[in-house]
Formats: sequence, structure tokens, C-alpha cells
Amino acid sequence: MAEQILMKGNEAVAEAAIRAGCRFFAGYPITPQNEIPEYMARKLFEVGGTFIQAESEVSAINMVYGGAGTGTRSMTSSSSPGISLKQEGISYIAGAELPALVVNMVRAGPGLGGIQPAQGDWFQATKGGGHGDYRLLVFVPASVQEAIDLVGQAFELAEHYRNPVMILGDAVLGQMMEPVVLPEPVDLAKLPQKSWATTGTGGTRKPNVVNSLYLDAELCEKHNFKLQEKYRQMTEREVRFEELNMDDAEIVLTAYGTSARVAISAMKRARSEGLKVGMIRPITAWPFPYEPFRKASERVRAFLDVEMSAGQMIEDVRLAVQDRAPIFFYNRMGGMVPTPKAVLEELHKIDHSLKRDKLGGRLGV
Amino acid sequence: MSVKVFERPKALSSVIFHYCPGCTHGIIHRLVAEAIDEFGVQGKTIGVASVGCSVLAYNYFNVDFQQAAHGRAPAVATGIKRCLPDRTVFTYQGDGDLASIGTAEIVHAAMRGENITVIFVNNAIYGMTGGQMAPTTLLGQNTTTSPGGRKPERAGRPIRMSEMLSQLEGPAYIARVSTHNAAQVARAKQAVKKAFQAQVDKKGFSMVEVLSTCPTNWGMTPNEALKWLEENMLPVYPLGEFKTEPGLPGPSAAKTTVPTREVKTD
Amino acid sequence: MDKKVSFDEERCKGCELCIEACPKGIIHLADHFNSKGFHPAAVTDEEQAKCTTCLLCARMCPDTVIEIFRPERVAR
Amino acid sequence: MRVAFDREIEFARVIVLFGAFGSGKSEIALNLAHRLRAQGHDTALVDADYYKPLFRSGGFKNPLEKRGIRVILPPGELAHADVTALPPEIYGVIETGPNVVFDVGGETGARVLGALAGRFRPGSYETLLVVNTRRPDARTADALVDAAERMKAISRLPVAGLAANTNLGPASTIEVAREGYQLAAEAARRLGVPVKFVALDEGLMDRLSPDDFPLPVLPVRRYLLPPWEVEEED
Repeated sequence: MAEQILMKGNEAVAEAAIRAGCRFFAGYPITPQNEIPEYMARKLFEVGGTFIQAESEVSAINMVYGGAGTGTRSMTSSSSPGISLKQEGISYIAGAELPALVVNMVRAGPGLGGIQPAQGDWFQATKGGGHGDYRLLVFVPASVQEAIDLVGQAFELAEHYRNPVMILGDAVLGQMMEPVVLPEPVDLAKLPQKSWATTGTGGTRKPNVVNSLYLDAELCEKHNFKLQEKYRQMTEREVRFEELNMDDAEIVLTAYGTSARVAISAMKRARSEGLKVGMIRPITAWPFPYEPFRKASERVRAFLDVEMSAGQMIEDVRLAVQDRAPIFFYNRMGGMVPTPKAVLEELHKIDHSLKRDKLGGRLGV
Repeated sequence: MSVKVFERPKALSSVIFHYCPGCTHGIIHRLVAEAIDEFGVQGKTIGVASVGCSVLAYNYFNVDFQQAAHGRAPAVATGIKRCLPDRTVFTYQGDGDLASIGTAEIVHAAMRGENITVIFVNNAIYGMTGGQMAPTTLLGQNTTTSPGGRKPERAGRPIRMSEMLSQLEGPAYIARVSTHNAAQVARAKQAVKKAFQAQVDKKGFSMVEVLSTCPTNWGMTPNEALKWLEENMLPVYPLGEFKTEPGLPGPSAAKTTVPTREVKTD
Repeated sequence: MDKKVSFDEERCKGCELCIEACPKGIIHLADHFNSKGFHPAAVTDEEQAKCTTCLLCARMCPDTVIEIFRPERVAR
Repeated sequence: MRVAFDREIEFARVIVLFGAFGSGKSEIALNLAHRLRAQGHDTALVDADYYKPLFRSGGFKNPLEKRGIRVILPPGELAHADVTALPPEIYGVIETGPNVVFDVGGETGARVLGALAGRFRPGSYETLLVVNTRRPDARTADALVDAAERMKAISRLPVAGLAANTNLGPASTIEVAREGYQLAAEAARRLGVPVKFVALDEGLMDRLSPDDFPLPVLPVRRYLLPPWEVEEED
């Protein structure tokens, strides 16, 4: 096993991408993700790749479109306002069925917001953002090691599905340092050939065209159905989540990313205080892990969703839980991070209210 | 016996262009394809289509193509060229695409001296969307969004991209040519070839601005449109080479920028 | 005698740019329509002889309709 | 005025901590400031890590000031901004006044020092290169020497010594610290400067044996914890 080293989330994402074979990065500076382009600027040329600081996020994502279209593993990274600017390109990349990695180290919004951590981009990442019926595979790592592992998978799956993949982190994940083990670099020569890539016909095949334009409505519909079939496959095969202490859980915490780390701390303290608290942590934001929530909703007393947003993931939790159990919500916003203590207090409050209110007890069991 | 001395270039497919009768896009497509043929680079060329009337350009060339979002073709071409530096990469963009929504992309691709070739078709109007004002629309020119003619106090004055970009150090070759008669088309051909030559020689960014007509949206017959171009566009958009890197064929243009000095920090 | 200038009628949109470009004035639009509904450009057999193969019509044609042939001995 | 703690480590009035980003400058700065203050010195901490939104020593302004440590940060909301706004007090404390710990963030912070370089008075300050050899780009003595040369060039200040800070955060061990110290000692020898001290997680101090390190060990309390590890008072 390789040695552990201490890495910051942002640089770990960059190094993991290089090891996963990323050879083209275009980006534009924005706090709190600057360590990613800075790392790429130092390292990508050393492995024969290219880093470009684009004139804007709009240009950066379109450079990635061009690079991805040549079959080169390509990525960009940014933070919330910059990701808004990239939505046009993300929609085109999805429409043209190109593989690419987009990293969003989320900061507070709306508008210029602030440079502190937030989770206000869930809707944007999972339910569009750009125009048209497309989906991204969206990973929400909760540790630096998990971010590294997911970056590797992101490139594989982006190519497998020919679809952009997003790593949805936040300022804490990007800035914090944790001990990690890096994977061995992939051997680029062993990656499958991309028959669709625009590399020049070489005079031996018909021209390849990278395109998202379908003027004929029937063909455009066919293209859309094909995309939807791909997304359906993703919902079947790519759902990832983690369940903690669910065997006897009565109250289920749910949170992702930084909120999940806080929630896990709160869960441990709650357990030590006798509360039967479990947790479901989505690792894919899209496709969302509806099934574990549905299953849990048939036997647990309540859910507590913790987010650094006004409540975005909770809409998916509601879709999964329906009315089978009450769903409580605790949030901080604008760059504030919930504390384990505050989450613990919420858990106690829920516990008390469920004991007081008989109707709030087990439903459907 | 006789020998064929003029035919459709190999780099053009046999698909019939969708362009209106007399639209000079067809001439410019052919010039680009002839240049690709003459450099022998068809198998290693990647074109980038933009948004505008030429959005379907990928159907007409026998080369790999990527279709770019409106204005972003130079960014897409940058991505392609940086990943495949030994391929020949060109964009084909109109005036709305290049001189309006894509001004940042074209300026910065030129600034970086991206080793790509840009074919910039300037017909002073939006063709695709139905004859709206372009940044290159002439003063007084009637369009659907400049009814009664473009007025400077409302809509500013025409933008001269070739002159603007020739102030940068990145471009190796910038020329403006026209399609209003066969002699000019022959000159345009030479400019397009020179632009590809600049790329083949790895000299950096090259752009040929081609003055072009839009008979349909100008409301003229194709031949009237060519005359209108000659009489009205040429005074605003003078023809010529604005920048020619030494080493390219032909005399160097006078206005070559002075290279900035490298400084040392840290 | 072989044709010096030939028109791929099905590609022609009858735009007349070649007519304007021809210094000999030998190109006209045919009376008939092509399948697209355009009167294609044409040169009568008699007027083929007047063609100097100067290429101007072909250079101005936006639709790669025109092919030009030269007698072998003068072909470049 | 020179100060010493544990009778073994002696510092100049102004301690400038620099090094590659992520090498642990902020953590060392907080620990040094607390120790200086605990020994009764009039102490100030300058957080010159202007571009990092999180895990900054300046984020502890209130608790530090409660303990009587002056914290020099850009004023008001600028303290939370990713803009460079040098607070004027910096100029004063370089020249005269309290014991100062400068926490300089990576290369960008070192550039800030470069802008101030002419103001540091010989003898009144010392610059320490903080090194963690379990960070990328710091895994060999060569890399540490390069980092020192680079910091010198950017900050236009000499490197007076190294602070051996090899750790893996919560996964730190004495073995890891010792491996890092050996690399730091090799780099220091080549740079012709001493290793000033070894920094060690305070939780490991009771497992330390006298012959682990032939020089003073600074016990380091981890202040820059992720939000979920912060202990709140009930």
C-alpha cells in the first residue's frame, strides 16, 4: 500500500485527476477552488498535458468541450458563480455526449454571495442548471480520500456513459487537509479507443461530428430518448450511498458532504447519550438514493435532514419518504456550517416531540 | 481529350448546401476546402462550426467537425488544438458569432496566439435568425432590429475586428478579403491559404475576414448584393493584410506589433 | 468537341453569379427547372466554343455546380 | 528583546513562518503565539494568509484576543475576503513593539512579505521555513531545499532555520515525525541553517522518549480543526 500523505481537498482532486489520466484542464480563478487550477498549472505539463487559464468560465467549459471531443480526458473546476457561467457549456457537453469532469467547490450565494462553504447548488447540479433535459452524474464526497476515489471513477463513468460528471464539493472539502493514499496513475495507452472522437479522419474513416443540434424534431426526440435511456441506466447502476447505524435506528440523519461529517459527529454523540440515531449519506446526488430512504421510512420514527442550504436535498428525501415518516430539517446558510452540538440538540428536540406527540410516533408500522 | 481543371474539392462533401441562392458562404466553404486539399491535410483537419447560417457546416466538409455553442468556437478550437497540436484546426464563424457574443473568445484566442485558423464571414447582418442587426451592420442599414437604419446614438458604430485583432501580438496573419467578384475571390483564396500556411508553420493565430453577402436578408438579387457589398461595405471595411508575420509568403504587413519584453519576478 | 464548361444542374440554384462573372456572356439560365425548382445555369453547345476556360464563373459559383475542362495540350 | 521557552528554544522578537502551502504554518503560529503569551510576553499574531477562506489562524481572533494576544487582520469584513488589504498595524509591529508571529500563507503570502522585506530590521526577526514532508512536493530533502530557495526568492528574506512539522493530521505518529525530521535535518545541513525545533502533536508527547529527537520539541495543539471536530463548550 502506498504511503499516506496529507492533502488539501482541492489539490487532492487535481492530483487524482492527473492520475486518472486527465490531460486537459481549462479554468478560471475563483475562491475557494484556486488550488485546483494552480496545482494543474504546475503539474499538468509535466505529464504531457495542457493547462489553460481561460478568459472566462464560459470559455473554459467550451475549451473542455473541444478537448473532450478529441477523446482527451478533460476537466474544469470552479465554484458556484463560475459554475453558473459554465451551465451553457455543460448542457452542450451533455447534448453532444462528451465525457468530462466538472468540479464545483460550492460557496455561498446567491450572486457573489461569499467565499465560505455552502450547499446551495444541489438544485443546479441535480435538476439541470443548464437548459434541456439532461442529467449529470453528481458525486458528493465527504472526505478528501473519498474525493480522490470518486475523481477516478468520474473519468471512467464519464467515458462509459459519454456524459459529464460533476464532483459537488464545498469550500470545507476543498480547503481541509486529511491524510490520504493516492491511487497508481492509469496507463493511458490501455484506455479504450474512442471511435467517436474528432482526431482527424486519417483518410480512413468517415468524418466524426461532435454535435448537439437536431433540427428535425423527430430526430431530436430520438436523441433525447436515447439520452434518457442512458440516465435510466445510471439510476439503476450508479446510485451510491452509505448507511450508518441503520439496524436499530429510530431517527435517521441525512446529509451530504461537509454537513454529513457534522451529522456523523452529532450521531456519535447522540448514540453515547442513548438516542438510536442512524444515518443515510448520499454519495451520488444524482442519481439520488431513493431506495434506502424508502425502506427506512417504513420502520423509523423520523428523519432529520441537515443542509447548508435553504433545503434542497430535502425535496429528494421527501420524494423517497412520501408521508411515511416526518422529516425534520436543520440548516445553516450563507457560509455558516452547522455544529455537531446544534444538530445533537435538534435530535433531542425531535426525540422529545415524538415521545410527546403520539401521532408523531411510528407511522405505517 | 480534355482535362478537368476545376471541380469540387475533395474536402467538400457532395451534400448540397442549404444556403440561399447566391449566398457567398458557398464560395467561402469551397476556398477553405481547396486550401485543405492543397495542403494535403484533409485527414488531419478538425473544423469547428459555429452558430449562425453556417451552423450546419459539418455536413459540408469531409473532415472531422465539432459544433460549438454561439460565439465559443475559438474556445472549442483551443481545446482541440491543445490536445492535438499536430492537427489542422479551423473555425468558421459569422459576424454575430465572432464579433458579438464571442468577442471575448476571439480576442483571447488571438491574444494567446492559438495556432488555429479562423474564417470570419462578415455579411453585416444576422442571417440565421432572420435579419437582425449585427455588430458589423453599417450605419443606416435597415435590419429587423435597426428599423429605419442603424443609428450610432442607439446602436453604436460598426466594429472592425481585423483592425482590432491586428493590434495584438498573438496573431501571425490577419487579412480582410471580399467575395464581390472573381478577382477578389481569387485573392481571398490566397489569403485563406496563407492563413492555413501560418498554422502549418506553427506561427500562431490566423484569421481571414471575408466580406460576404446576404441577398435574402438584404432584400436584393445575388448580383445586386455583390454590388451593394462593393459600394457600401468596402469603404467601411477596407481590404488588405493587417498583419503578416515575417516568414509567411508575401510582403510583411507594415503594422506588425512590437513584441513586449519579458520581465522577471520572484 | 468536348464541353469546356459543365453544370451539375441538380446543384444549381439559379443565382446568376456565374452569368455576371462570365466575360464572354455565354451563360444563361435554362428554360427548364431542376428537381429543386430552379432554372439551372447553362451554356449552349454552340457557345461552348466561345468559352476560354478562364474559371471566373466557377470561382464565383457558391454551389460547386461548375466544372471546367481544358484541351489537354494547354492544360496546366 | 529575545525570548525563550522551555529554556531551550530562543526566538527573535519577530518570528516569520513561511513555507509551502499546507505545511502547517498557521497551526505553528497559533501554538507559538499562545506559548509566548503564556510566558507573559506581549504578543501579536499577523495572519497574512489573505487568499484562504478557511482554516486561517486569523479565524481565532476572538479567543486569541480574550487571552490578550493581538490579532492583526484586515479590518471588518475584509478579514473574510479573498482580497489583499494590508492592515497598517503590520508596518508598526515589524519595527517595534510586541513579540510577533507572522503567519504567511504559501507563495502568495510570501509575496506579501516581499513587499514588506525592506522594513524588517536585521537581528530583530527570524524566518522559519515550516516543512511537512508528508505533503506533496515536500517528500525529499531536495524538495525542501528547493522550497527554501523559492521562499527566499519570493519573500526576499533569508531562511534562518527550519521547523520540522511532519504530520498526518489526526493520523500522526512519532515515527512519521521522526522520518520528517531526518529529511528536514538533511535539507537544513545543505542550506547551512539549523532545524529550530520539531513540532509534534500534543497527544503524542507522553509517548515521546528522550532520544527520539536531538532538539527541542514543540507540542502542537490542533486548533485548525474541521467544523465537525470543534469542541464546543456546553
